[in-house]
Formats: sequence, structure tokens, C-alpha cells
Amino acid sequence: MQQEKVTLRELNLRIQQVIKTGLPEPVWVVAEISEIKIHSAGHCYLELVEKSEEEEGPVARARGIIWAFVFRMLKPYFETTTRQVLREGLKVLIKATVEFHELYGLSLNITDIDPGYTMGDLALRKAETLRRLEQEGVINMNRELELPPVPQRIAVISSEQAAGLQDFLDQLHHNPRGYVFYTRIFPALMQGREAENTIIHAFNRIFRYEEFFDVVILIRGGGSQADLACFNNYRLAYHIAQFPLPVITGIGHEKDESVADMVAHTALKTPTAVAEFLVDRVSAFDEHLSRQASLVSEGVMSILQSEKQKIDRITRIFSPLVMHVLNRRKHSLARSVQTLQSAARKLLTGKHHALKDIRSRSAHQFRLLFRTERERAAKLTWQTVHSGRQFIRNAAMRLEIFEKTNRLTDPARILGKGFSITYHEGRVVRDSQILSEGQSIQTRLFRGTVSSRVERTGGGEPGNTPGGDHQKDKTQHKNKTK
Amino acid sequence: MTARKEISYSEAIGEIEEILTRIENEELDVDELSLKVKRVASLIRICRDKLGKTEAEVDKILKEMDEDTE
Amino acid sequence: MTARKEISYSEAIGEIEEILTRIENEELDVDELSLKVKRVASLIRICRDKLGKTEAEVDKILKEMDEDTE
Amino acid sequence: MTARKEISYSEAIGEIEEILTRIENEELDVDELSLKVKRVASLIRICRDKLGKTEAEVDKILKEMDEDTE
Amino acid sequence: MTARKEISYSEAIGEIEEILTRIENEELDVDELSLKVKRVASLIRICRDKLGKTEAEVDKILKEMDEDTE
Amino acid sequence: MTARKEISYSEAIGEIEEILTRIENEELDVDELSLKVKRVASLIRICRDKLGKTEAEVDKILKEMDEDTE
Amino acid sequence: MTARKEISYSEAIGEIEEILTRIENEELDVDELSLKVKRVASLIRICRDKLGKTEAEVDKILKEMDEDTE
Repeated sequence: MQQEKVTLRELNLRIQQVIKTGLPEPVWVVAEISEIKIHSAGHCYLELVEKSEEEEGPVARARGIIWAFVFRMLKPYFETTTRQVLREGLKVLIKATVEFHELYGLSLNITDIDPGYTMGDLALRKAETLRRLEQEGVINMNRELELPPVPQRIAVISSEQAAGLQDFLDQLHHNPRGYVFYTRIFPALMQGREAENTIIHAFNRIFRYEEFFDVVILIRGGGSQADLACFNNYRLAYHIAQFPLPVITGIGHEKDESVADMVAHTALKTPTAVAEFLVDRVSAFDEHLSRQASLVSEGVMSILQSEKQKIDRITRIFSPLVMHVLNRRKHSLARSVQTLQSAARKLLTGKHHALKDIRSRSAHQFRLLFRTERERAAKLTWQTVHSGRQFIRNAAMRLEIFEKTNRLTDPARILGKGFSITYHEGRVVRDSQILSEGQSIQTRLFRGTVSSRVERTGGGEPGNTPGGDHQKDKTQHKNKTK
Repeated sequence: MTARKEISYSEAIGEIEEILTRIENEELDVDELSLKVKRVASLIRICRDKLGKTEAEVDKILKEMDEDTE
Repeated sequence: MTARKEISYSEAIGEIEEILTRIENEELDVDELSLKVKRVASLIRICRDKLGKTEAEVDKILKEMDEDTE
Repeated sequence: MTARKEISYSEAIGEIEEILTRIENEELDVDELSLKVKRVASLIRICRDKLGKTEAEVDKILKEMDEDTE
Repeated sequence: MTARKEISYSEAIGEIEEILTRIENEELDVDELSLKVKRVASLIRICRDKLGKTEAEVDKILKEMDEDTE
Repeated sequence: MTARKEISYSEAIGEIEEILTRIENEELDVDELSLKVKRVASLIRICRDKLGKTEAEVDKILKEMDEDTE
Repeated sequence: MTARKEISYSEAIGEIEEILTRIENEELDVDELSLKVKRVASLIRICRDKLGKTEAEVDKILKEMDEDTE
């Protein structure tokens, strides 16, 4: 077995040759910066890794270098575009030529970084954080807290050395109205790897004095190179959102809004703005007090005024009212006087008339009575005369009838007319049958009497001959005369 | 005559009426009849006299009354 | 005479009317008639006298009343 | 006299009316009449006096009231 | 006198009106009239006095009030 | 006097208005009237005093407040 | 004094606003007014004091906090 033996340098040169021919052009590589170091000469050394969702630790690793002359150009461009410091943990798209040095090994010579990729990635991560906070229902919690009207007791989370902090404190404590603010600094790193933990630690300390403080201020000193990455982190955002005191941030950049800003009660751009906000709020309260005071005084004055008017009005209407009532009473009394006069006079006049009536009625009745009585006397007189004469007339008439009857009855008067009366043995004969032949009868005439004998008798019934008794008598008599 | 004069008007009338009734009822014999007729005539004369006298008296009184009225 | 004067007006009227009724009903004997008519005439005269006297008095009183009024 | 004065006005009027009613109903005898007429006349006089007196008094009071008013 | 002074104004008015009604309805006898008219006159005088007094008092009070106001 | 001073402003106003209503409705007897007018006058004075006092006090407080503010 | 100092700004504002509402709704009697105005003035003074003067007590608590940290 023949073995070719090369030296390491020969080998490395051969690898160098293979890589040079195999990867002649620069390539765009996606990687995450796991370490970054800037050399004193201005070169930038990076360690790049690729992480997998499934596996622990990186799945690929490579070193990279940005030469000082490139880095001087690249760094400001990247940082101003992304508003991110080029730092570990950042995902980047780099343009690199693969180089292999026989002594230093494999290295990527970075000639360009695409800020657009990193920005997209940051935005993605921010969106992810927000979605999570929302899902957990905490995203609005701090915002929904009520900011006290006077945020006077202030817990400040800031880096102690930051220039922004000093500005903030100066502005707050030297406010023109002289309002008192109580501030307490809770130091924390505001950038870099430890920022997140120290800030959370500061929040935890403040939490112990929850009752004491009105508000938590999270501020960061100025500087355009601000690294906002930690303020987009889920853990910090979660702490802020859930914190029981309102959190006001002054960490913002001109254009970007971090997740911390979004979940905080109030987000302002700068510490100065925060100080101004707090002073304004107290000042607004102060003005509200003044306004309330003047409203109270106006209200009271208006009540007093309207009560005065009411009393004035009562006073004004009172006297005419009383006078009116008294006048009405007077009038009604006067009316009573008039009524009395007219009614009394009317009554008396009525009585006069009644008396006069009764008098004339009396006279009339008396005279009527006399007339009646006189009429009665006259009537009685007339009646007496009439009755008396009637009486005598009646009596005379009766006598006349009697006389006439008597005259008619007289037998002498009948005999005068030619009638006669037949007697037999002294008795008047009425029936021929009581007589028998040969008997003697006497006949009385108007003048003198005749005696004769019966030859024969006939005709028994008086009914045989029509006519009264007289006629019968007459017949008998005639028969006898024959 | 005196006794006869003392007969009152109504007694006279009564007797007249009685006789007339008897005549009407033919209770009387012809012989009695003419006697009674005579009696009635006499009674009527008496009555007439009385009546005449009374009338004269009453007329006088009534005339006086009438004069009173006028 | 005294007793007769004491008859009251209405008694007099009553007696008159009674007598009149009897005359009208011919309850009176002719012998009584002139007496009764005399009585009536006398009663009527009494009534007339009473009336006249009373009227004179009443007239006087009424005249006085009228004079009071004037 | 005293007793008569104590009759009230309406009693007097009542008595007059009663007498008039009796006259109208012819309950009064002519003999009583002049007495009753006298009574009526007297009652009317009483009433008149009362009225006159009352009127005078009332007038006086009313005149005084008028003077009060002025 | 004291009893009369203690009558209240409305009682007095009430009594006046009652008497007036009776006078108007002619329910009063002539005999009572002058007494009642006297009573009304006296009540009216009382009322008038009361009114006068009250008016004077009220005037005084109201004048004081007016002075207060100015 | 003490009891009267303790009446509150609104009680006083209430009483005034009640009396006014009663006066307007003529519910008050003339006898009561001067008493009630006196009462109203006194109540109005009380109210005025209270108002004046309150105004002075309030003025003082407000002035002090203004001085505080400056 | 201590109790009064312990009133918070929002309690003070709340109380002032309540008083103001009652004033605006005219629920306050005139008698209460000056008291209530006094109270408002006092509340405002308390607030203003708190706004402008450092409270030793608060400083003390802050100092204690420093000791905590160390």
C-alpha cells in the first residue's frame, strides 16, 4: 500500500486551492451572530452559527471577519437602517467569500450585510411577541391601569450613568411651579446582554413598594446608537404589561416603537418628555383644583344670588298680596253692607205690600160677604113669594079637580041626561036575571018615578053588549021600559 | 054651623078625598052618592073660602116683602 | 119681642130655609101658610136689618183703615 | 192691652188669614162679622205699627252704617 | 262686651252671611228684623275694626320690611 | 328666641311659602293675618341675615383661597 | 391633623366634586353652604400643600428603602 504523504501545509494549500476553485464567487449566507469582537485595528471578528428548532445547540458554525476598511462603512449603514446595534443574537444575511488560510483555517470574508433581512426578522419576532402577549390576555393590562391624578412618587428604572436620567431628574425637580416629586432610582442596564434581566430585577424590587409608588418610569439615556432589542423581548414586555403600577417609558426612538412601549401605560420618546408629562399632569391637577374652587365659588355665589332674588321677590309680592287680601275683605264687607241694606229694604217693602194686599183682600172679602148675603136674602124673598103663590095655586087647582070630579059623579046629573034607575023591593037592579016575570019594579027618572011589572028578562052577560056599566044599565033600563 | 066652620082645611081635603075614593071604588049606593056629592060640594066651598082668605093675607104679606126688597 | 131679637142671623136663615122647604114640599096646611109666610117675611126683615147694620159698621171700620193707610 | 201688644207680626198676619179663610168658607155668622172685622182692622193696625217702627229702626241703623262707611 | 270681642273675623262673617241669607229669603219675622239688622251692623263694625287694626299693623310691618330691603 | 334661631334656611323659606299660599288662597282669618305677616317678616329677616352671614363667610374663605393660590 | 393629611388626592377631588354636584343641584341648604365652602377650601389647601411641600414622612420611607437595598 503505497501511501502518499503530504505535509499539513501542502494539504492546507490543496484545500485552499479546492475552495478557491469550488467557491470562486461570494455567496449570500443566512446566519446568526453568536459572538462579535472588534479588534483594536478596526477589524471585526464574528462567530456565526445556525440554530435548529429541534436540536440543542448550533447545527453549523463558522468564523467571519469584516476588515476594518469595510467595517467602518458597513456598521453605520446597518445600524442606522435597522436601528439595531450589530451584536450577538442578531440574524443577518451576509455576503461572504469563503477563504481558507493555511495557518488560520476557514473564515468568511464578509463584504456586505443586508439590513433589510435583519429588519424583517426583527419585525417578525416583534409580531410574535405581541401575539403571545395578546393570547395570554396581558397586553392591555398596564394600559388599563389608572394613572393617579398626581404621579408624585416615582420609581425610576434607568442606567445610573445615563445622561438622560440626569436630564429627567433635573427637569422634574426643578419644575417652574415647584411641585414636589419623590424619585427613587432602581438601576438597571439599559442595553446589552444583561439589560433584560437587570430591568426585570428592578421591576421586582419596585414591586415590594407597590403601595408607595404612583408610577414606574423606564428611561434610557439618549444616543442615536440605542439598541432597542431587549425592549422587544417577551419576558420584559410580559413584566411591564402585568406590573400593578402604571409604567411610563422614555426609551423610544424617533421612528420605532418597541413592544415595551406598546404594553406600557404611556410611551414617550425621551426622558425629558416623560418629565414634562409628569409635571404637566400635576399641573393639570392643580389647575383642576383651581377650576373646581372657582366652580364651587360660582355655584355658591349663584345660590346665594338666587336665594337673594327669591327673598327679594317674596318681599316684593308680599306686601301687595297682603294688601290685596285685605282689600278683598273690605270689598266683601262693603258688599255685605249693601246686601243688608237692599235686603232689609226689600223685606220691609215686601211686608208693606203683603200687608196692603191682606188689607184689600179683607175689605174685598167683607164686601163680597155682604153682597152674597144680600143676594141670598133677595133670593129667599123671591123664593118665598114664588113658593107661597105656587102653594096657593096648587091648592086651588086641587080643589077645582075635586069639584069637577064631584060634579061628574052627581047621579042627578046623569038622570038629567035621560038615564033612569030601576029598583026592586027598594034595591037597585043591576042584573035582569035576578028579576022574574011578573015581579014589580020601580023606575026613577030625572023627574018623578014609574012603577011597572016585568014581562020577561033577557041578556045575562054584561060582556054581551060592548060598553061600560052605564051602557049596560042603559040597556037594562031600555029593556024594562019596553 | 059652628062645628062645621071649625073643620080645618086639611081635614076638609081629607074628607073630600075619602069620599071621592069611595065613589071611585063604587062603594056607594046611588042614594048615598048624591048625599056625599052634596057633602063634597059643601066641603069644597069651605076650602075655597079658606084658600081665598089665605091668599088675600099671603098676597098682602108678599106684596110688603116685595116692597121691602125694592 | 126681646126673644125674637136674639135670634142669630144664621138661625134666621136656617128657619127661613126650613119653612121654604116645607112650603115647597106642600107639607104645610093652608091654615098655617099665611102664618108661616108672615114668619119668613119677618125673618127676612130681621136678616136685612142685621146685614144693613153690620155693613154700616164694617164700612166705617174699613173707611177708618183706609184713612190709616193714607 | 199688654197682651195684645205681645202678638208677633206673623201671628197677627196668621190670625188675619185665618179669619179671611173662615169668611171665604162662610163659616162666620153675620152677627160675628163686625167683631171679626174689628179684629182684623186692629191686627192690621198692629202690623202697620210694627212695620213702621221696624222700618224706622232699620233705617236708623242703616244710616249709621253708611256714616261709618264714609 | 268681652264675649262679643272674642268672636273671630270668619265667625262674624259667617253670622253676617247667615242673617243676610235669612233676610234675603224673607225668613225673618218683622219683629226680629230690627234686632237682626242691629246684629249685622254690629258684626260689620267689629269686622271693620278688625280689618282696620290688621291693616294698620300689617302696614307697619310691611313698612319695616321695606326699610329692611333698602 | 333660641328656638327661633334654630330654624333652618329652607324651613324658613318653606314656612314663608306656606303662609303665602294660605294668604293667596284666603285661608287665613283676618285675626291671624297680622300675626302671620309678622311671622313672614321675621322669617324674611332671618333668611336675609343667614344669606348675609353666609355670603360674608364665603367671601372670606374665597379670598383666603385666592391668596393661597397666588 | 394626621387624619386630615392622610386624605388622598383622589379622595379630596372626589369630595370636592360631590360638594360641587350638590351645590349645582341646589341640594345644599344655605346654612350648610359656608361649611361646605370651608371644607372645599380646606381640601384644596391640603392638596396644594401636598403638591408644593416635601413631606418628611415620605422622605423617611425613601431613606428606609435605600437601607433596604444595601
